[in-house]
Amino acid sequence: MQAKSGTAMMLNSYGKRFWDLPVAVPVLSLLLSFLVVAVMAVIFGVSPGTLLGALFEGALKGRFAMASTVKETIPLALASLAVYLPYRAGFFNIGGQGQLQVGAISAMVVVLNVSGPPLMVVTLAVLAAMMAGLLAVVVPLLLKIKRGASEVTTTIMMNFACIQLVNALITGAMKDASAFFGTTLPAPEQYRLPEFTLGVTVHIGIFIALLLVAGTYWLTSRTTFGVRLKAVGSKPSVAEASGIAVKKMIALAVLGGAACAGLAGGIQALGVVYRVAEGWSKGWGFTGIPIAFLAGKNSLAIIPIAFMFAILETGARYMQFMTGVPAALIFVFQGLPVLVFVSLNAWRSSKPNKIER
Amino acid sequence: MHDIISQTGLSKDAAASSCAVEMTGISKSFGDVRALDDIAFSLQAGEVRALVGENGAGKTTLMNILYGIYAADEGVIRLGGREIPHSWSPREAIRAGIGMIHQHFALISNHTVLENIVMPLLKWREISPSWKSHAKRVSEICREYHFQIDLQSRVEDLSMGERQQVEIVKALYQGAKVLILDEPTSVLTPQQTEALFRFLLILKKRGHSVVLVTHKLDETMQISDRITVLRGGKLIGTIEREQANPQIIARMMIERDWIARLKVAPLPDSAAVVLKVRNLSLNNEQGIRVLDDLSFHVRAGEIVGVAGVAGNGQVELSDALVGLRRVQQGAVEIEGINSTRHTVLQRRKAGLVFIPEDRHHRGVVLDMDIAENIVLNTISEKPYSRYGVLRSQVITDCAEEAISAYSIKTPGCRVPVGNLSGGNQQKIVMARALLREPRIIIACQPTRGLDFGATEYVRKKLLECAQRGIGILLISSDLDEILELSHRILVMFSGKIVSDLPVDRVNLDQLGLLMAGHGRNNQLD
Amino acid sequence: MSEGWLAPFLLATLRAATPLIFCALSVVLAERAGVIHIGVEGVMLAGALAGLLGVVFWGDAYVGILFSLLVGLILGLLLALITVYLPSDQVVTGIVFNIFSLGVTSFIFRLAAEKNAAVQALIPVMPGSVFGLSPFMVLALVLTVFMWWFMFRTGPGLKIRSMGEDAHAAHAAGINVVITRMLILTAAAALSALGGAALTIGWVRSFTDNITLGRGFIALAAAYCGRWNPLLATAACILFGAGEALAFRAQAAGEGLNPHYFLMIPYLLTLLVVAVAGKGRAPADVGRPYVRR
Amino acid sequence: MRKRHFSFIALLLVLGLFTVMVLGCPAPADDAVAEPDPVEPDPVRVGAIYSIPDPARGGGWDRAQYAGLKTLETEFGWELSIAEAVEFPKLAETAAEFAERGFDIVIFTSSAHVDAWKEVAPQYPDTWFLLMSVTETLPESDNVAAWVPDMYVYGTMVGALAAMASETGTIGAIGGMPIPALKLMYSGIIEGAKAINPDSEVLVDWVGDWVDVPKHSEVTRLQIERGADVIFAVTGPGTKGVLDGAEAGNALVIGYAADWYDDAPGAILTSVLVDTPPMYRELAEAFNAGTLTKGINQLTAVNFTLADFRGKLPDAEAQIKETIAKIQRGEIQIPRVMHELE
Repeated sequence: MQAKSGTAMMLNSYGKRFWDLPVAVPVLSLLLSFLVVAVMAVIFGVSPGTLLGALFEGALKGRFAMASTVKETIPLALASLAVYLPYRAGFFNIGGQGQLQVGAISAMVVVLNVSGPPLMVVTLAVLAAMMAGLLAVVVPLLLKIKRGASEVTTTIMMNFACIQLVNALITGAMKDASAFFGTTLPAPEQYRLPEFTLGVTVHIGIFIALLLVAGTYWLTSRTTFGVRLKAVGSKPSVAEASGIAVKKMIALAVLGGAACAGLAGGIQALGVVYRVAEGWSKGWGFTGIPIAFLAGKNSLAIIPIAFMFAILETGARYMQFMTGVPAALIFVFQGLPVLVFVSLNAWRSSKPNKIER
Repeated sequence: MHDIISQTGLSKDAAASSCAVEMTGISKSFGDVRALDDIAFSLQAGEVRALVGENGAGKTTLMNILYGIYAADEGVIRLGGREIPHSWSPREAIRAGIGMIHQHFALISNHTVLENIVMPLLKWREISPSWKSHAKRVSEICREYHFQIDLQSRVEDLSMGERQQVEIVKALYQGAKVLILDEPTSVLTPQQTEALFRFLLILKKRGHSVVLVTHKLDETMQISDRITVLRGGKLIGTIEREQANPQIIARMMIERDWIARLKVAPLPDSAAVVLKVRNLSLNNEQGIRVLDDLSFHVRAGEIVGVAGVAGNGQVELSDALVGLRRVQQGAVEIEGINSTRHTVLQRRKAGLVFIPEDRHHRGVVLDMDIAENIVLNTISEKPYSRYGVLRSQVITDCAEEAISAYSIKTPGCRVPVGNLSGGNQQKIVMARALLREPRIIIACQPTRGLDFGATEYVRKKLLECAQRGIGILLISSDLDEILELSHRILVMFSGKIVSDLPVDRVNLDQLGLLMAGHGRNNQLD
Repeated sequence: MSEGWLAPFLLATLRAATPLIFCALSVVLAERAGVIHIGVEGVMLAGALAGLLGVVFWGDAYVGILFSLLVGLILGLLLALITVYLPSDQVVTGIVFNIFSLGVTSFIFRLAAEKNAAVQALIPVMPGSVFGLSPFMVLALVLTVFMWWFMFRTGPGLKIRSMGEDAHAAHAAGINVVITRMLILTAAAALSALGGAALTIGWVRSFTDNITLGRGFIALAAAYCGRWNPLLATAACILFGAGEALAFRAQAAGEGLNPHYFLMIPYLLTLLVVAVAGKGRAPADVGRPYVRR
Repeated sequence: MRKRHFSFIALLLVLGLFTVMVLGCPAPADDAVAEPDPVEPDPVRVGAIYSIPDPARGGGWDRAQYAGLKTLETEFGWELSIAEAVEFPKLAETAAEFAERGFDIVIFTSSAHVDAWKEVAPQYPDTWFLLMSVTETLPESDNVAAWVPDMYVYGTMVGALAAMASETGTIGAIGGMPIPALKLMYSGIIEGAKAINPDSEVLVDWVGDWVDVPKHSEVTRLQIERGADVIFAVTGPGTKGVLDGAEAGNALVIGYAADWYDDAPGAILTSVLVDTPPMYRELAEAFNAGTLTKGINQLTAVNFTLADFRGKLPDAEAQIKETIAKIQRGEIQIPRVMHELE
């Protein structure tokens, strides 16, 4: 009886109605969000066409804009891996932002204090960034594994603790005395990530990001690690009975993810911003959460989705100064589509709860 | 066959006025599965009704609809002749005098017994309930029906039997006139079952109606006035107890005759010991001793049955043997090698495999496909992977083979296991366990929740394994199963082995007493 | 320090704690009913803006509070529809809602500023304020005790807690989980909004973009630190408020640690409590969307 | 498997949709290029960069600059684009984007922008990069100029004003962060106050950020507890907290750079204005005439004026205005002394 339903379900997902296509929900949520933003634009006295046109022009038109967008994609992709990987093991890592911050500051500590051949120092800095990200998740991880404490609570707490720690460092011990804001000294020229031009000029972090996303895809879909991870993520008790070291798998995925977040921070510090300062991070760690969630089961989807978010991020500036709308409007752009997406998805995948009298 | 089945469920001669419950034309679908199809069910005041059928027949679904947990897609429910409103919920069912006790108790384990009992009665506007008078009235009910529960203790500290009593008191306190019990005896000893049935008869005398959802035919015959049989979501019929016997009911349930008992082949004396357990003791997380100095062995080709009421250490025993829990004392030897400190993986490589008690808890990952589930244990070994990289073709071939060997009903091997029926899921668990010829199988409740066909299949498979020389430890609370399959029977009570006898020396009455903790078998070796 | 030091310090502590208390209570309420309330920051921000706009456009502190409550109710209903009715993931929804709220409040504030320059000016001191403490403070303490009594001593409180422990058991006991959770989340959001109003109407009398600056998350920490008990959560809020007041002072005195180290305290303390208390008495069913089977 | 790839392709489709939208949308910049006005030449395009949101109503300096920038639009018909709320690490990128998109002049409005200014200006020699705040050095290229207010002199005027208005002799000076420009200004305040009242004390506190309104309010209240009755603050959006704290403690606030009266009529004594339109006119005329040259243009005491007292301190108003005028004319000499302010 139920086997029959399985077949039916499979047929359904290949059905012909638009509503059943996987593309339906993302497209609808984007269109709905654009509609809302268009209304807001009209209220503000700007033509919606101009507004959206400026958004995409600012993100995609010209090599400079394109380069900014691509560079913005890198930390977003890495930060979403930091959510994606642990989530596969059933661990909801909300601490990406904190891990990213401590990763960045660690990379800066290395490049500001170690001298040597650039390749060595940069490698060391990147490793330090990963290490720091990893350390930032150790407490929530241990609390989860040893005490069963909800990681949602603990990673949020770690997030803010890490952010305050970094703020303390950049306004205190590591502050650039001549700077107007809390900031570290800039990374020495020779210890920055090398750039190259392939159509647009970007730093080599793009390879790291692409490699890690592709690697994650390969790891989760083609290796025994992936199968075991899936078992741990969807049913740890079964995995345990199958002889899989559940806690070890969770730890590996979580530490790997956190290392990605740290790496995102390190790469951004050494490849784009060259320093860690107040407000230097634009919440990539938080944005990684909806990206990972939107990517669903396919980690390769992280790249286009992160690119989409990067478009919003970089296009926002041009949109703002060309049309005069408040810069904060972009937060609506970032929040609303995901809000609509999760709602539509929930609506479609399971019928909503019936309201009883 | 139809001559002995009077369709009383639909008969007009049942006086409508005395009808406590009348359900007509009830249909319900889950997704594309039609769980109930045009069911009619009526219940008189003061009767005990057995609702029987195989797993998946729709018994619980029908009762859940009556109780308002599910909403029916079609059909009408009348209570005392009045149609229920379209929006029917447990709250309204409770108010209308229907109480339901689920197989998995619906108790808030962090709240006290009294809070659990009183809560359904509380109205939202009742800011400050008078707990004292509630406690007094609940105590009265307890006294009246000879229940002994401390009203102030937390539910999480109670045994399963006590929790069931709490559920019953809760239903009565709500003024239930119709009491629905879903598989009430699955967690009880035979003696507790007796007590429950006596209590149900008292209820009946006082004019309550009872619906007993069960698949145990003996119980059905013992207590019910009438018996309603469902099969595959359809109503087969309702018969009076006097006209029924187990054969008739079984035929209605499964559409074929009562299956002849399987018989285990005798064990050669020369068989070597494959699993030896010495003085095994285990404390749980709360520091309570749940396994107490267990010693036994299993020989090659031998099936050793472990009987006992659920919750007497069986789960802990299997976990300890498989390597899921660390023991405090004692040793586990697999083919003469001390494996006490070995991991699950090491033990499996030594030839010990596990058929878990709860398919969904320990058996299959519902989100993963059939192929992945079948090779889950051996995924890291050749030929399924090389250097950590999966070999998809090999895995698919292996899964296809298992699908045909175990006749698993599925459109393909890449279908999520969650889409399969329980029986097919259990076959996957079996296929996985037997993928590499094991030396020992720890089989826990291998047929629980399966229908007749699947049960028969699993039991046959276990016998085959024994014939091939595999030692099997069969842990089951189904006495029939144990008696049917085992060479030797151990009885567990309260973490101890209280009896160890060859099957031909077992006395059924004594077994029941031992399971309930009465007496100790002096022939224990 | 001089002898006049203690009273101003306590006042500063209470000022800082008041908005936190409302938000922490809202988290306790929502999560006791089984819904994770990470959106508290966003609702608080919206409530802060709504309160200010209410005062500016209708000229009365109490109208402002009512308007703030109304906005809280609407946003709560929105969150409830998404996370309880549909239902989708509570954590993701909450986080994304916070981002969304930051955008919308900034946008509306700008629009309002273009319409009426008065939204940039300080609004009047709330009537009934004494020693720089608004009536919000009293309300917060009263609400704390009320909430504790309501949660642990009344019938409805028992029912609400049962939903947080086991939604399906609560349903079987006749509680309409979906509706009740929606109502509770809506009420909780109204409380969060009140926390925002306590910040703008009761304290700084003005609004800027992102004025809450993570105070909603501190309230979240306080709720967890207080193990979902209103009394303890409020105590945690006062403790965190004292930390904040101390941070101002240490800085103004030009000595001591970098204030950012003080700001780490709430989070580290919460982690410590989680570590020591383990699973403790956390609502068992929190965060799991309830789907009627 | 197939399903996964399918959803991936679906996402690519969405991206494609975006691209189509981009190409389909009329780009405002393109229009400007495509249809040049045959009579008038292209208007000069100016991009200004702010670190705060809503500069028209933001912090003092930003607000003052905004008023000046507007003259470029209203009096010279230039095209003005304002990038607001640009985070610190995005400053250089934003300036570069203006240059890349063909803007003629890029204006930095804060002394915090100096690093970005120095980084970007040499990369785009055809664009003018102007800084409208404190700096001592210029970038290493010819396309730069700065209009630098003498913050010390500004400080002395504030200090003198505060000392005259204060009854307790204690003056509160609050800054967002201890940046060099503010240390310079606050040294001026100390000396200015001393010149009027040798016993006066200036409490200098750094809030630690520019935005946290409640924190600013508390720091202000703390200063009032310690005796300050006239407060001056240079900070970002957090200024509202200073106004709130001062009004709650019945202290008076001296507004920075722009007229703050409307923001807190009860608390604002007056504001020491920075008269920006003249300098913007100066730069616009120089640009139009082709005489804009690399260099630092100093803004001195004459550029700083007092706003109306609007009835505050009616008895002292005339005398205060006279004293301030004396400082402006150099009749009261105040020594340049730098104080360590951490």
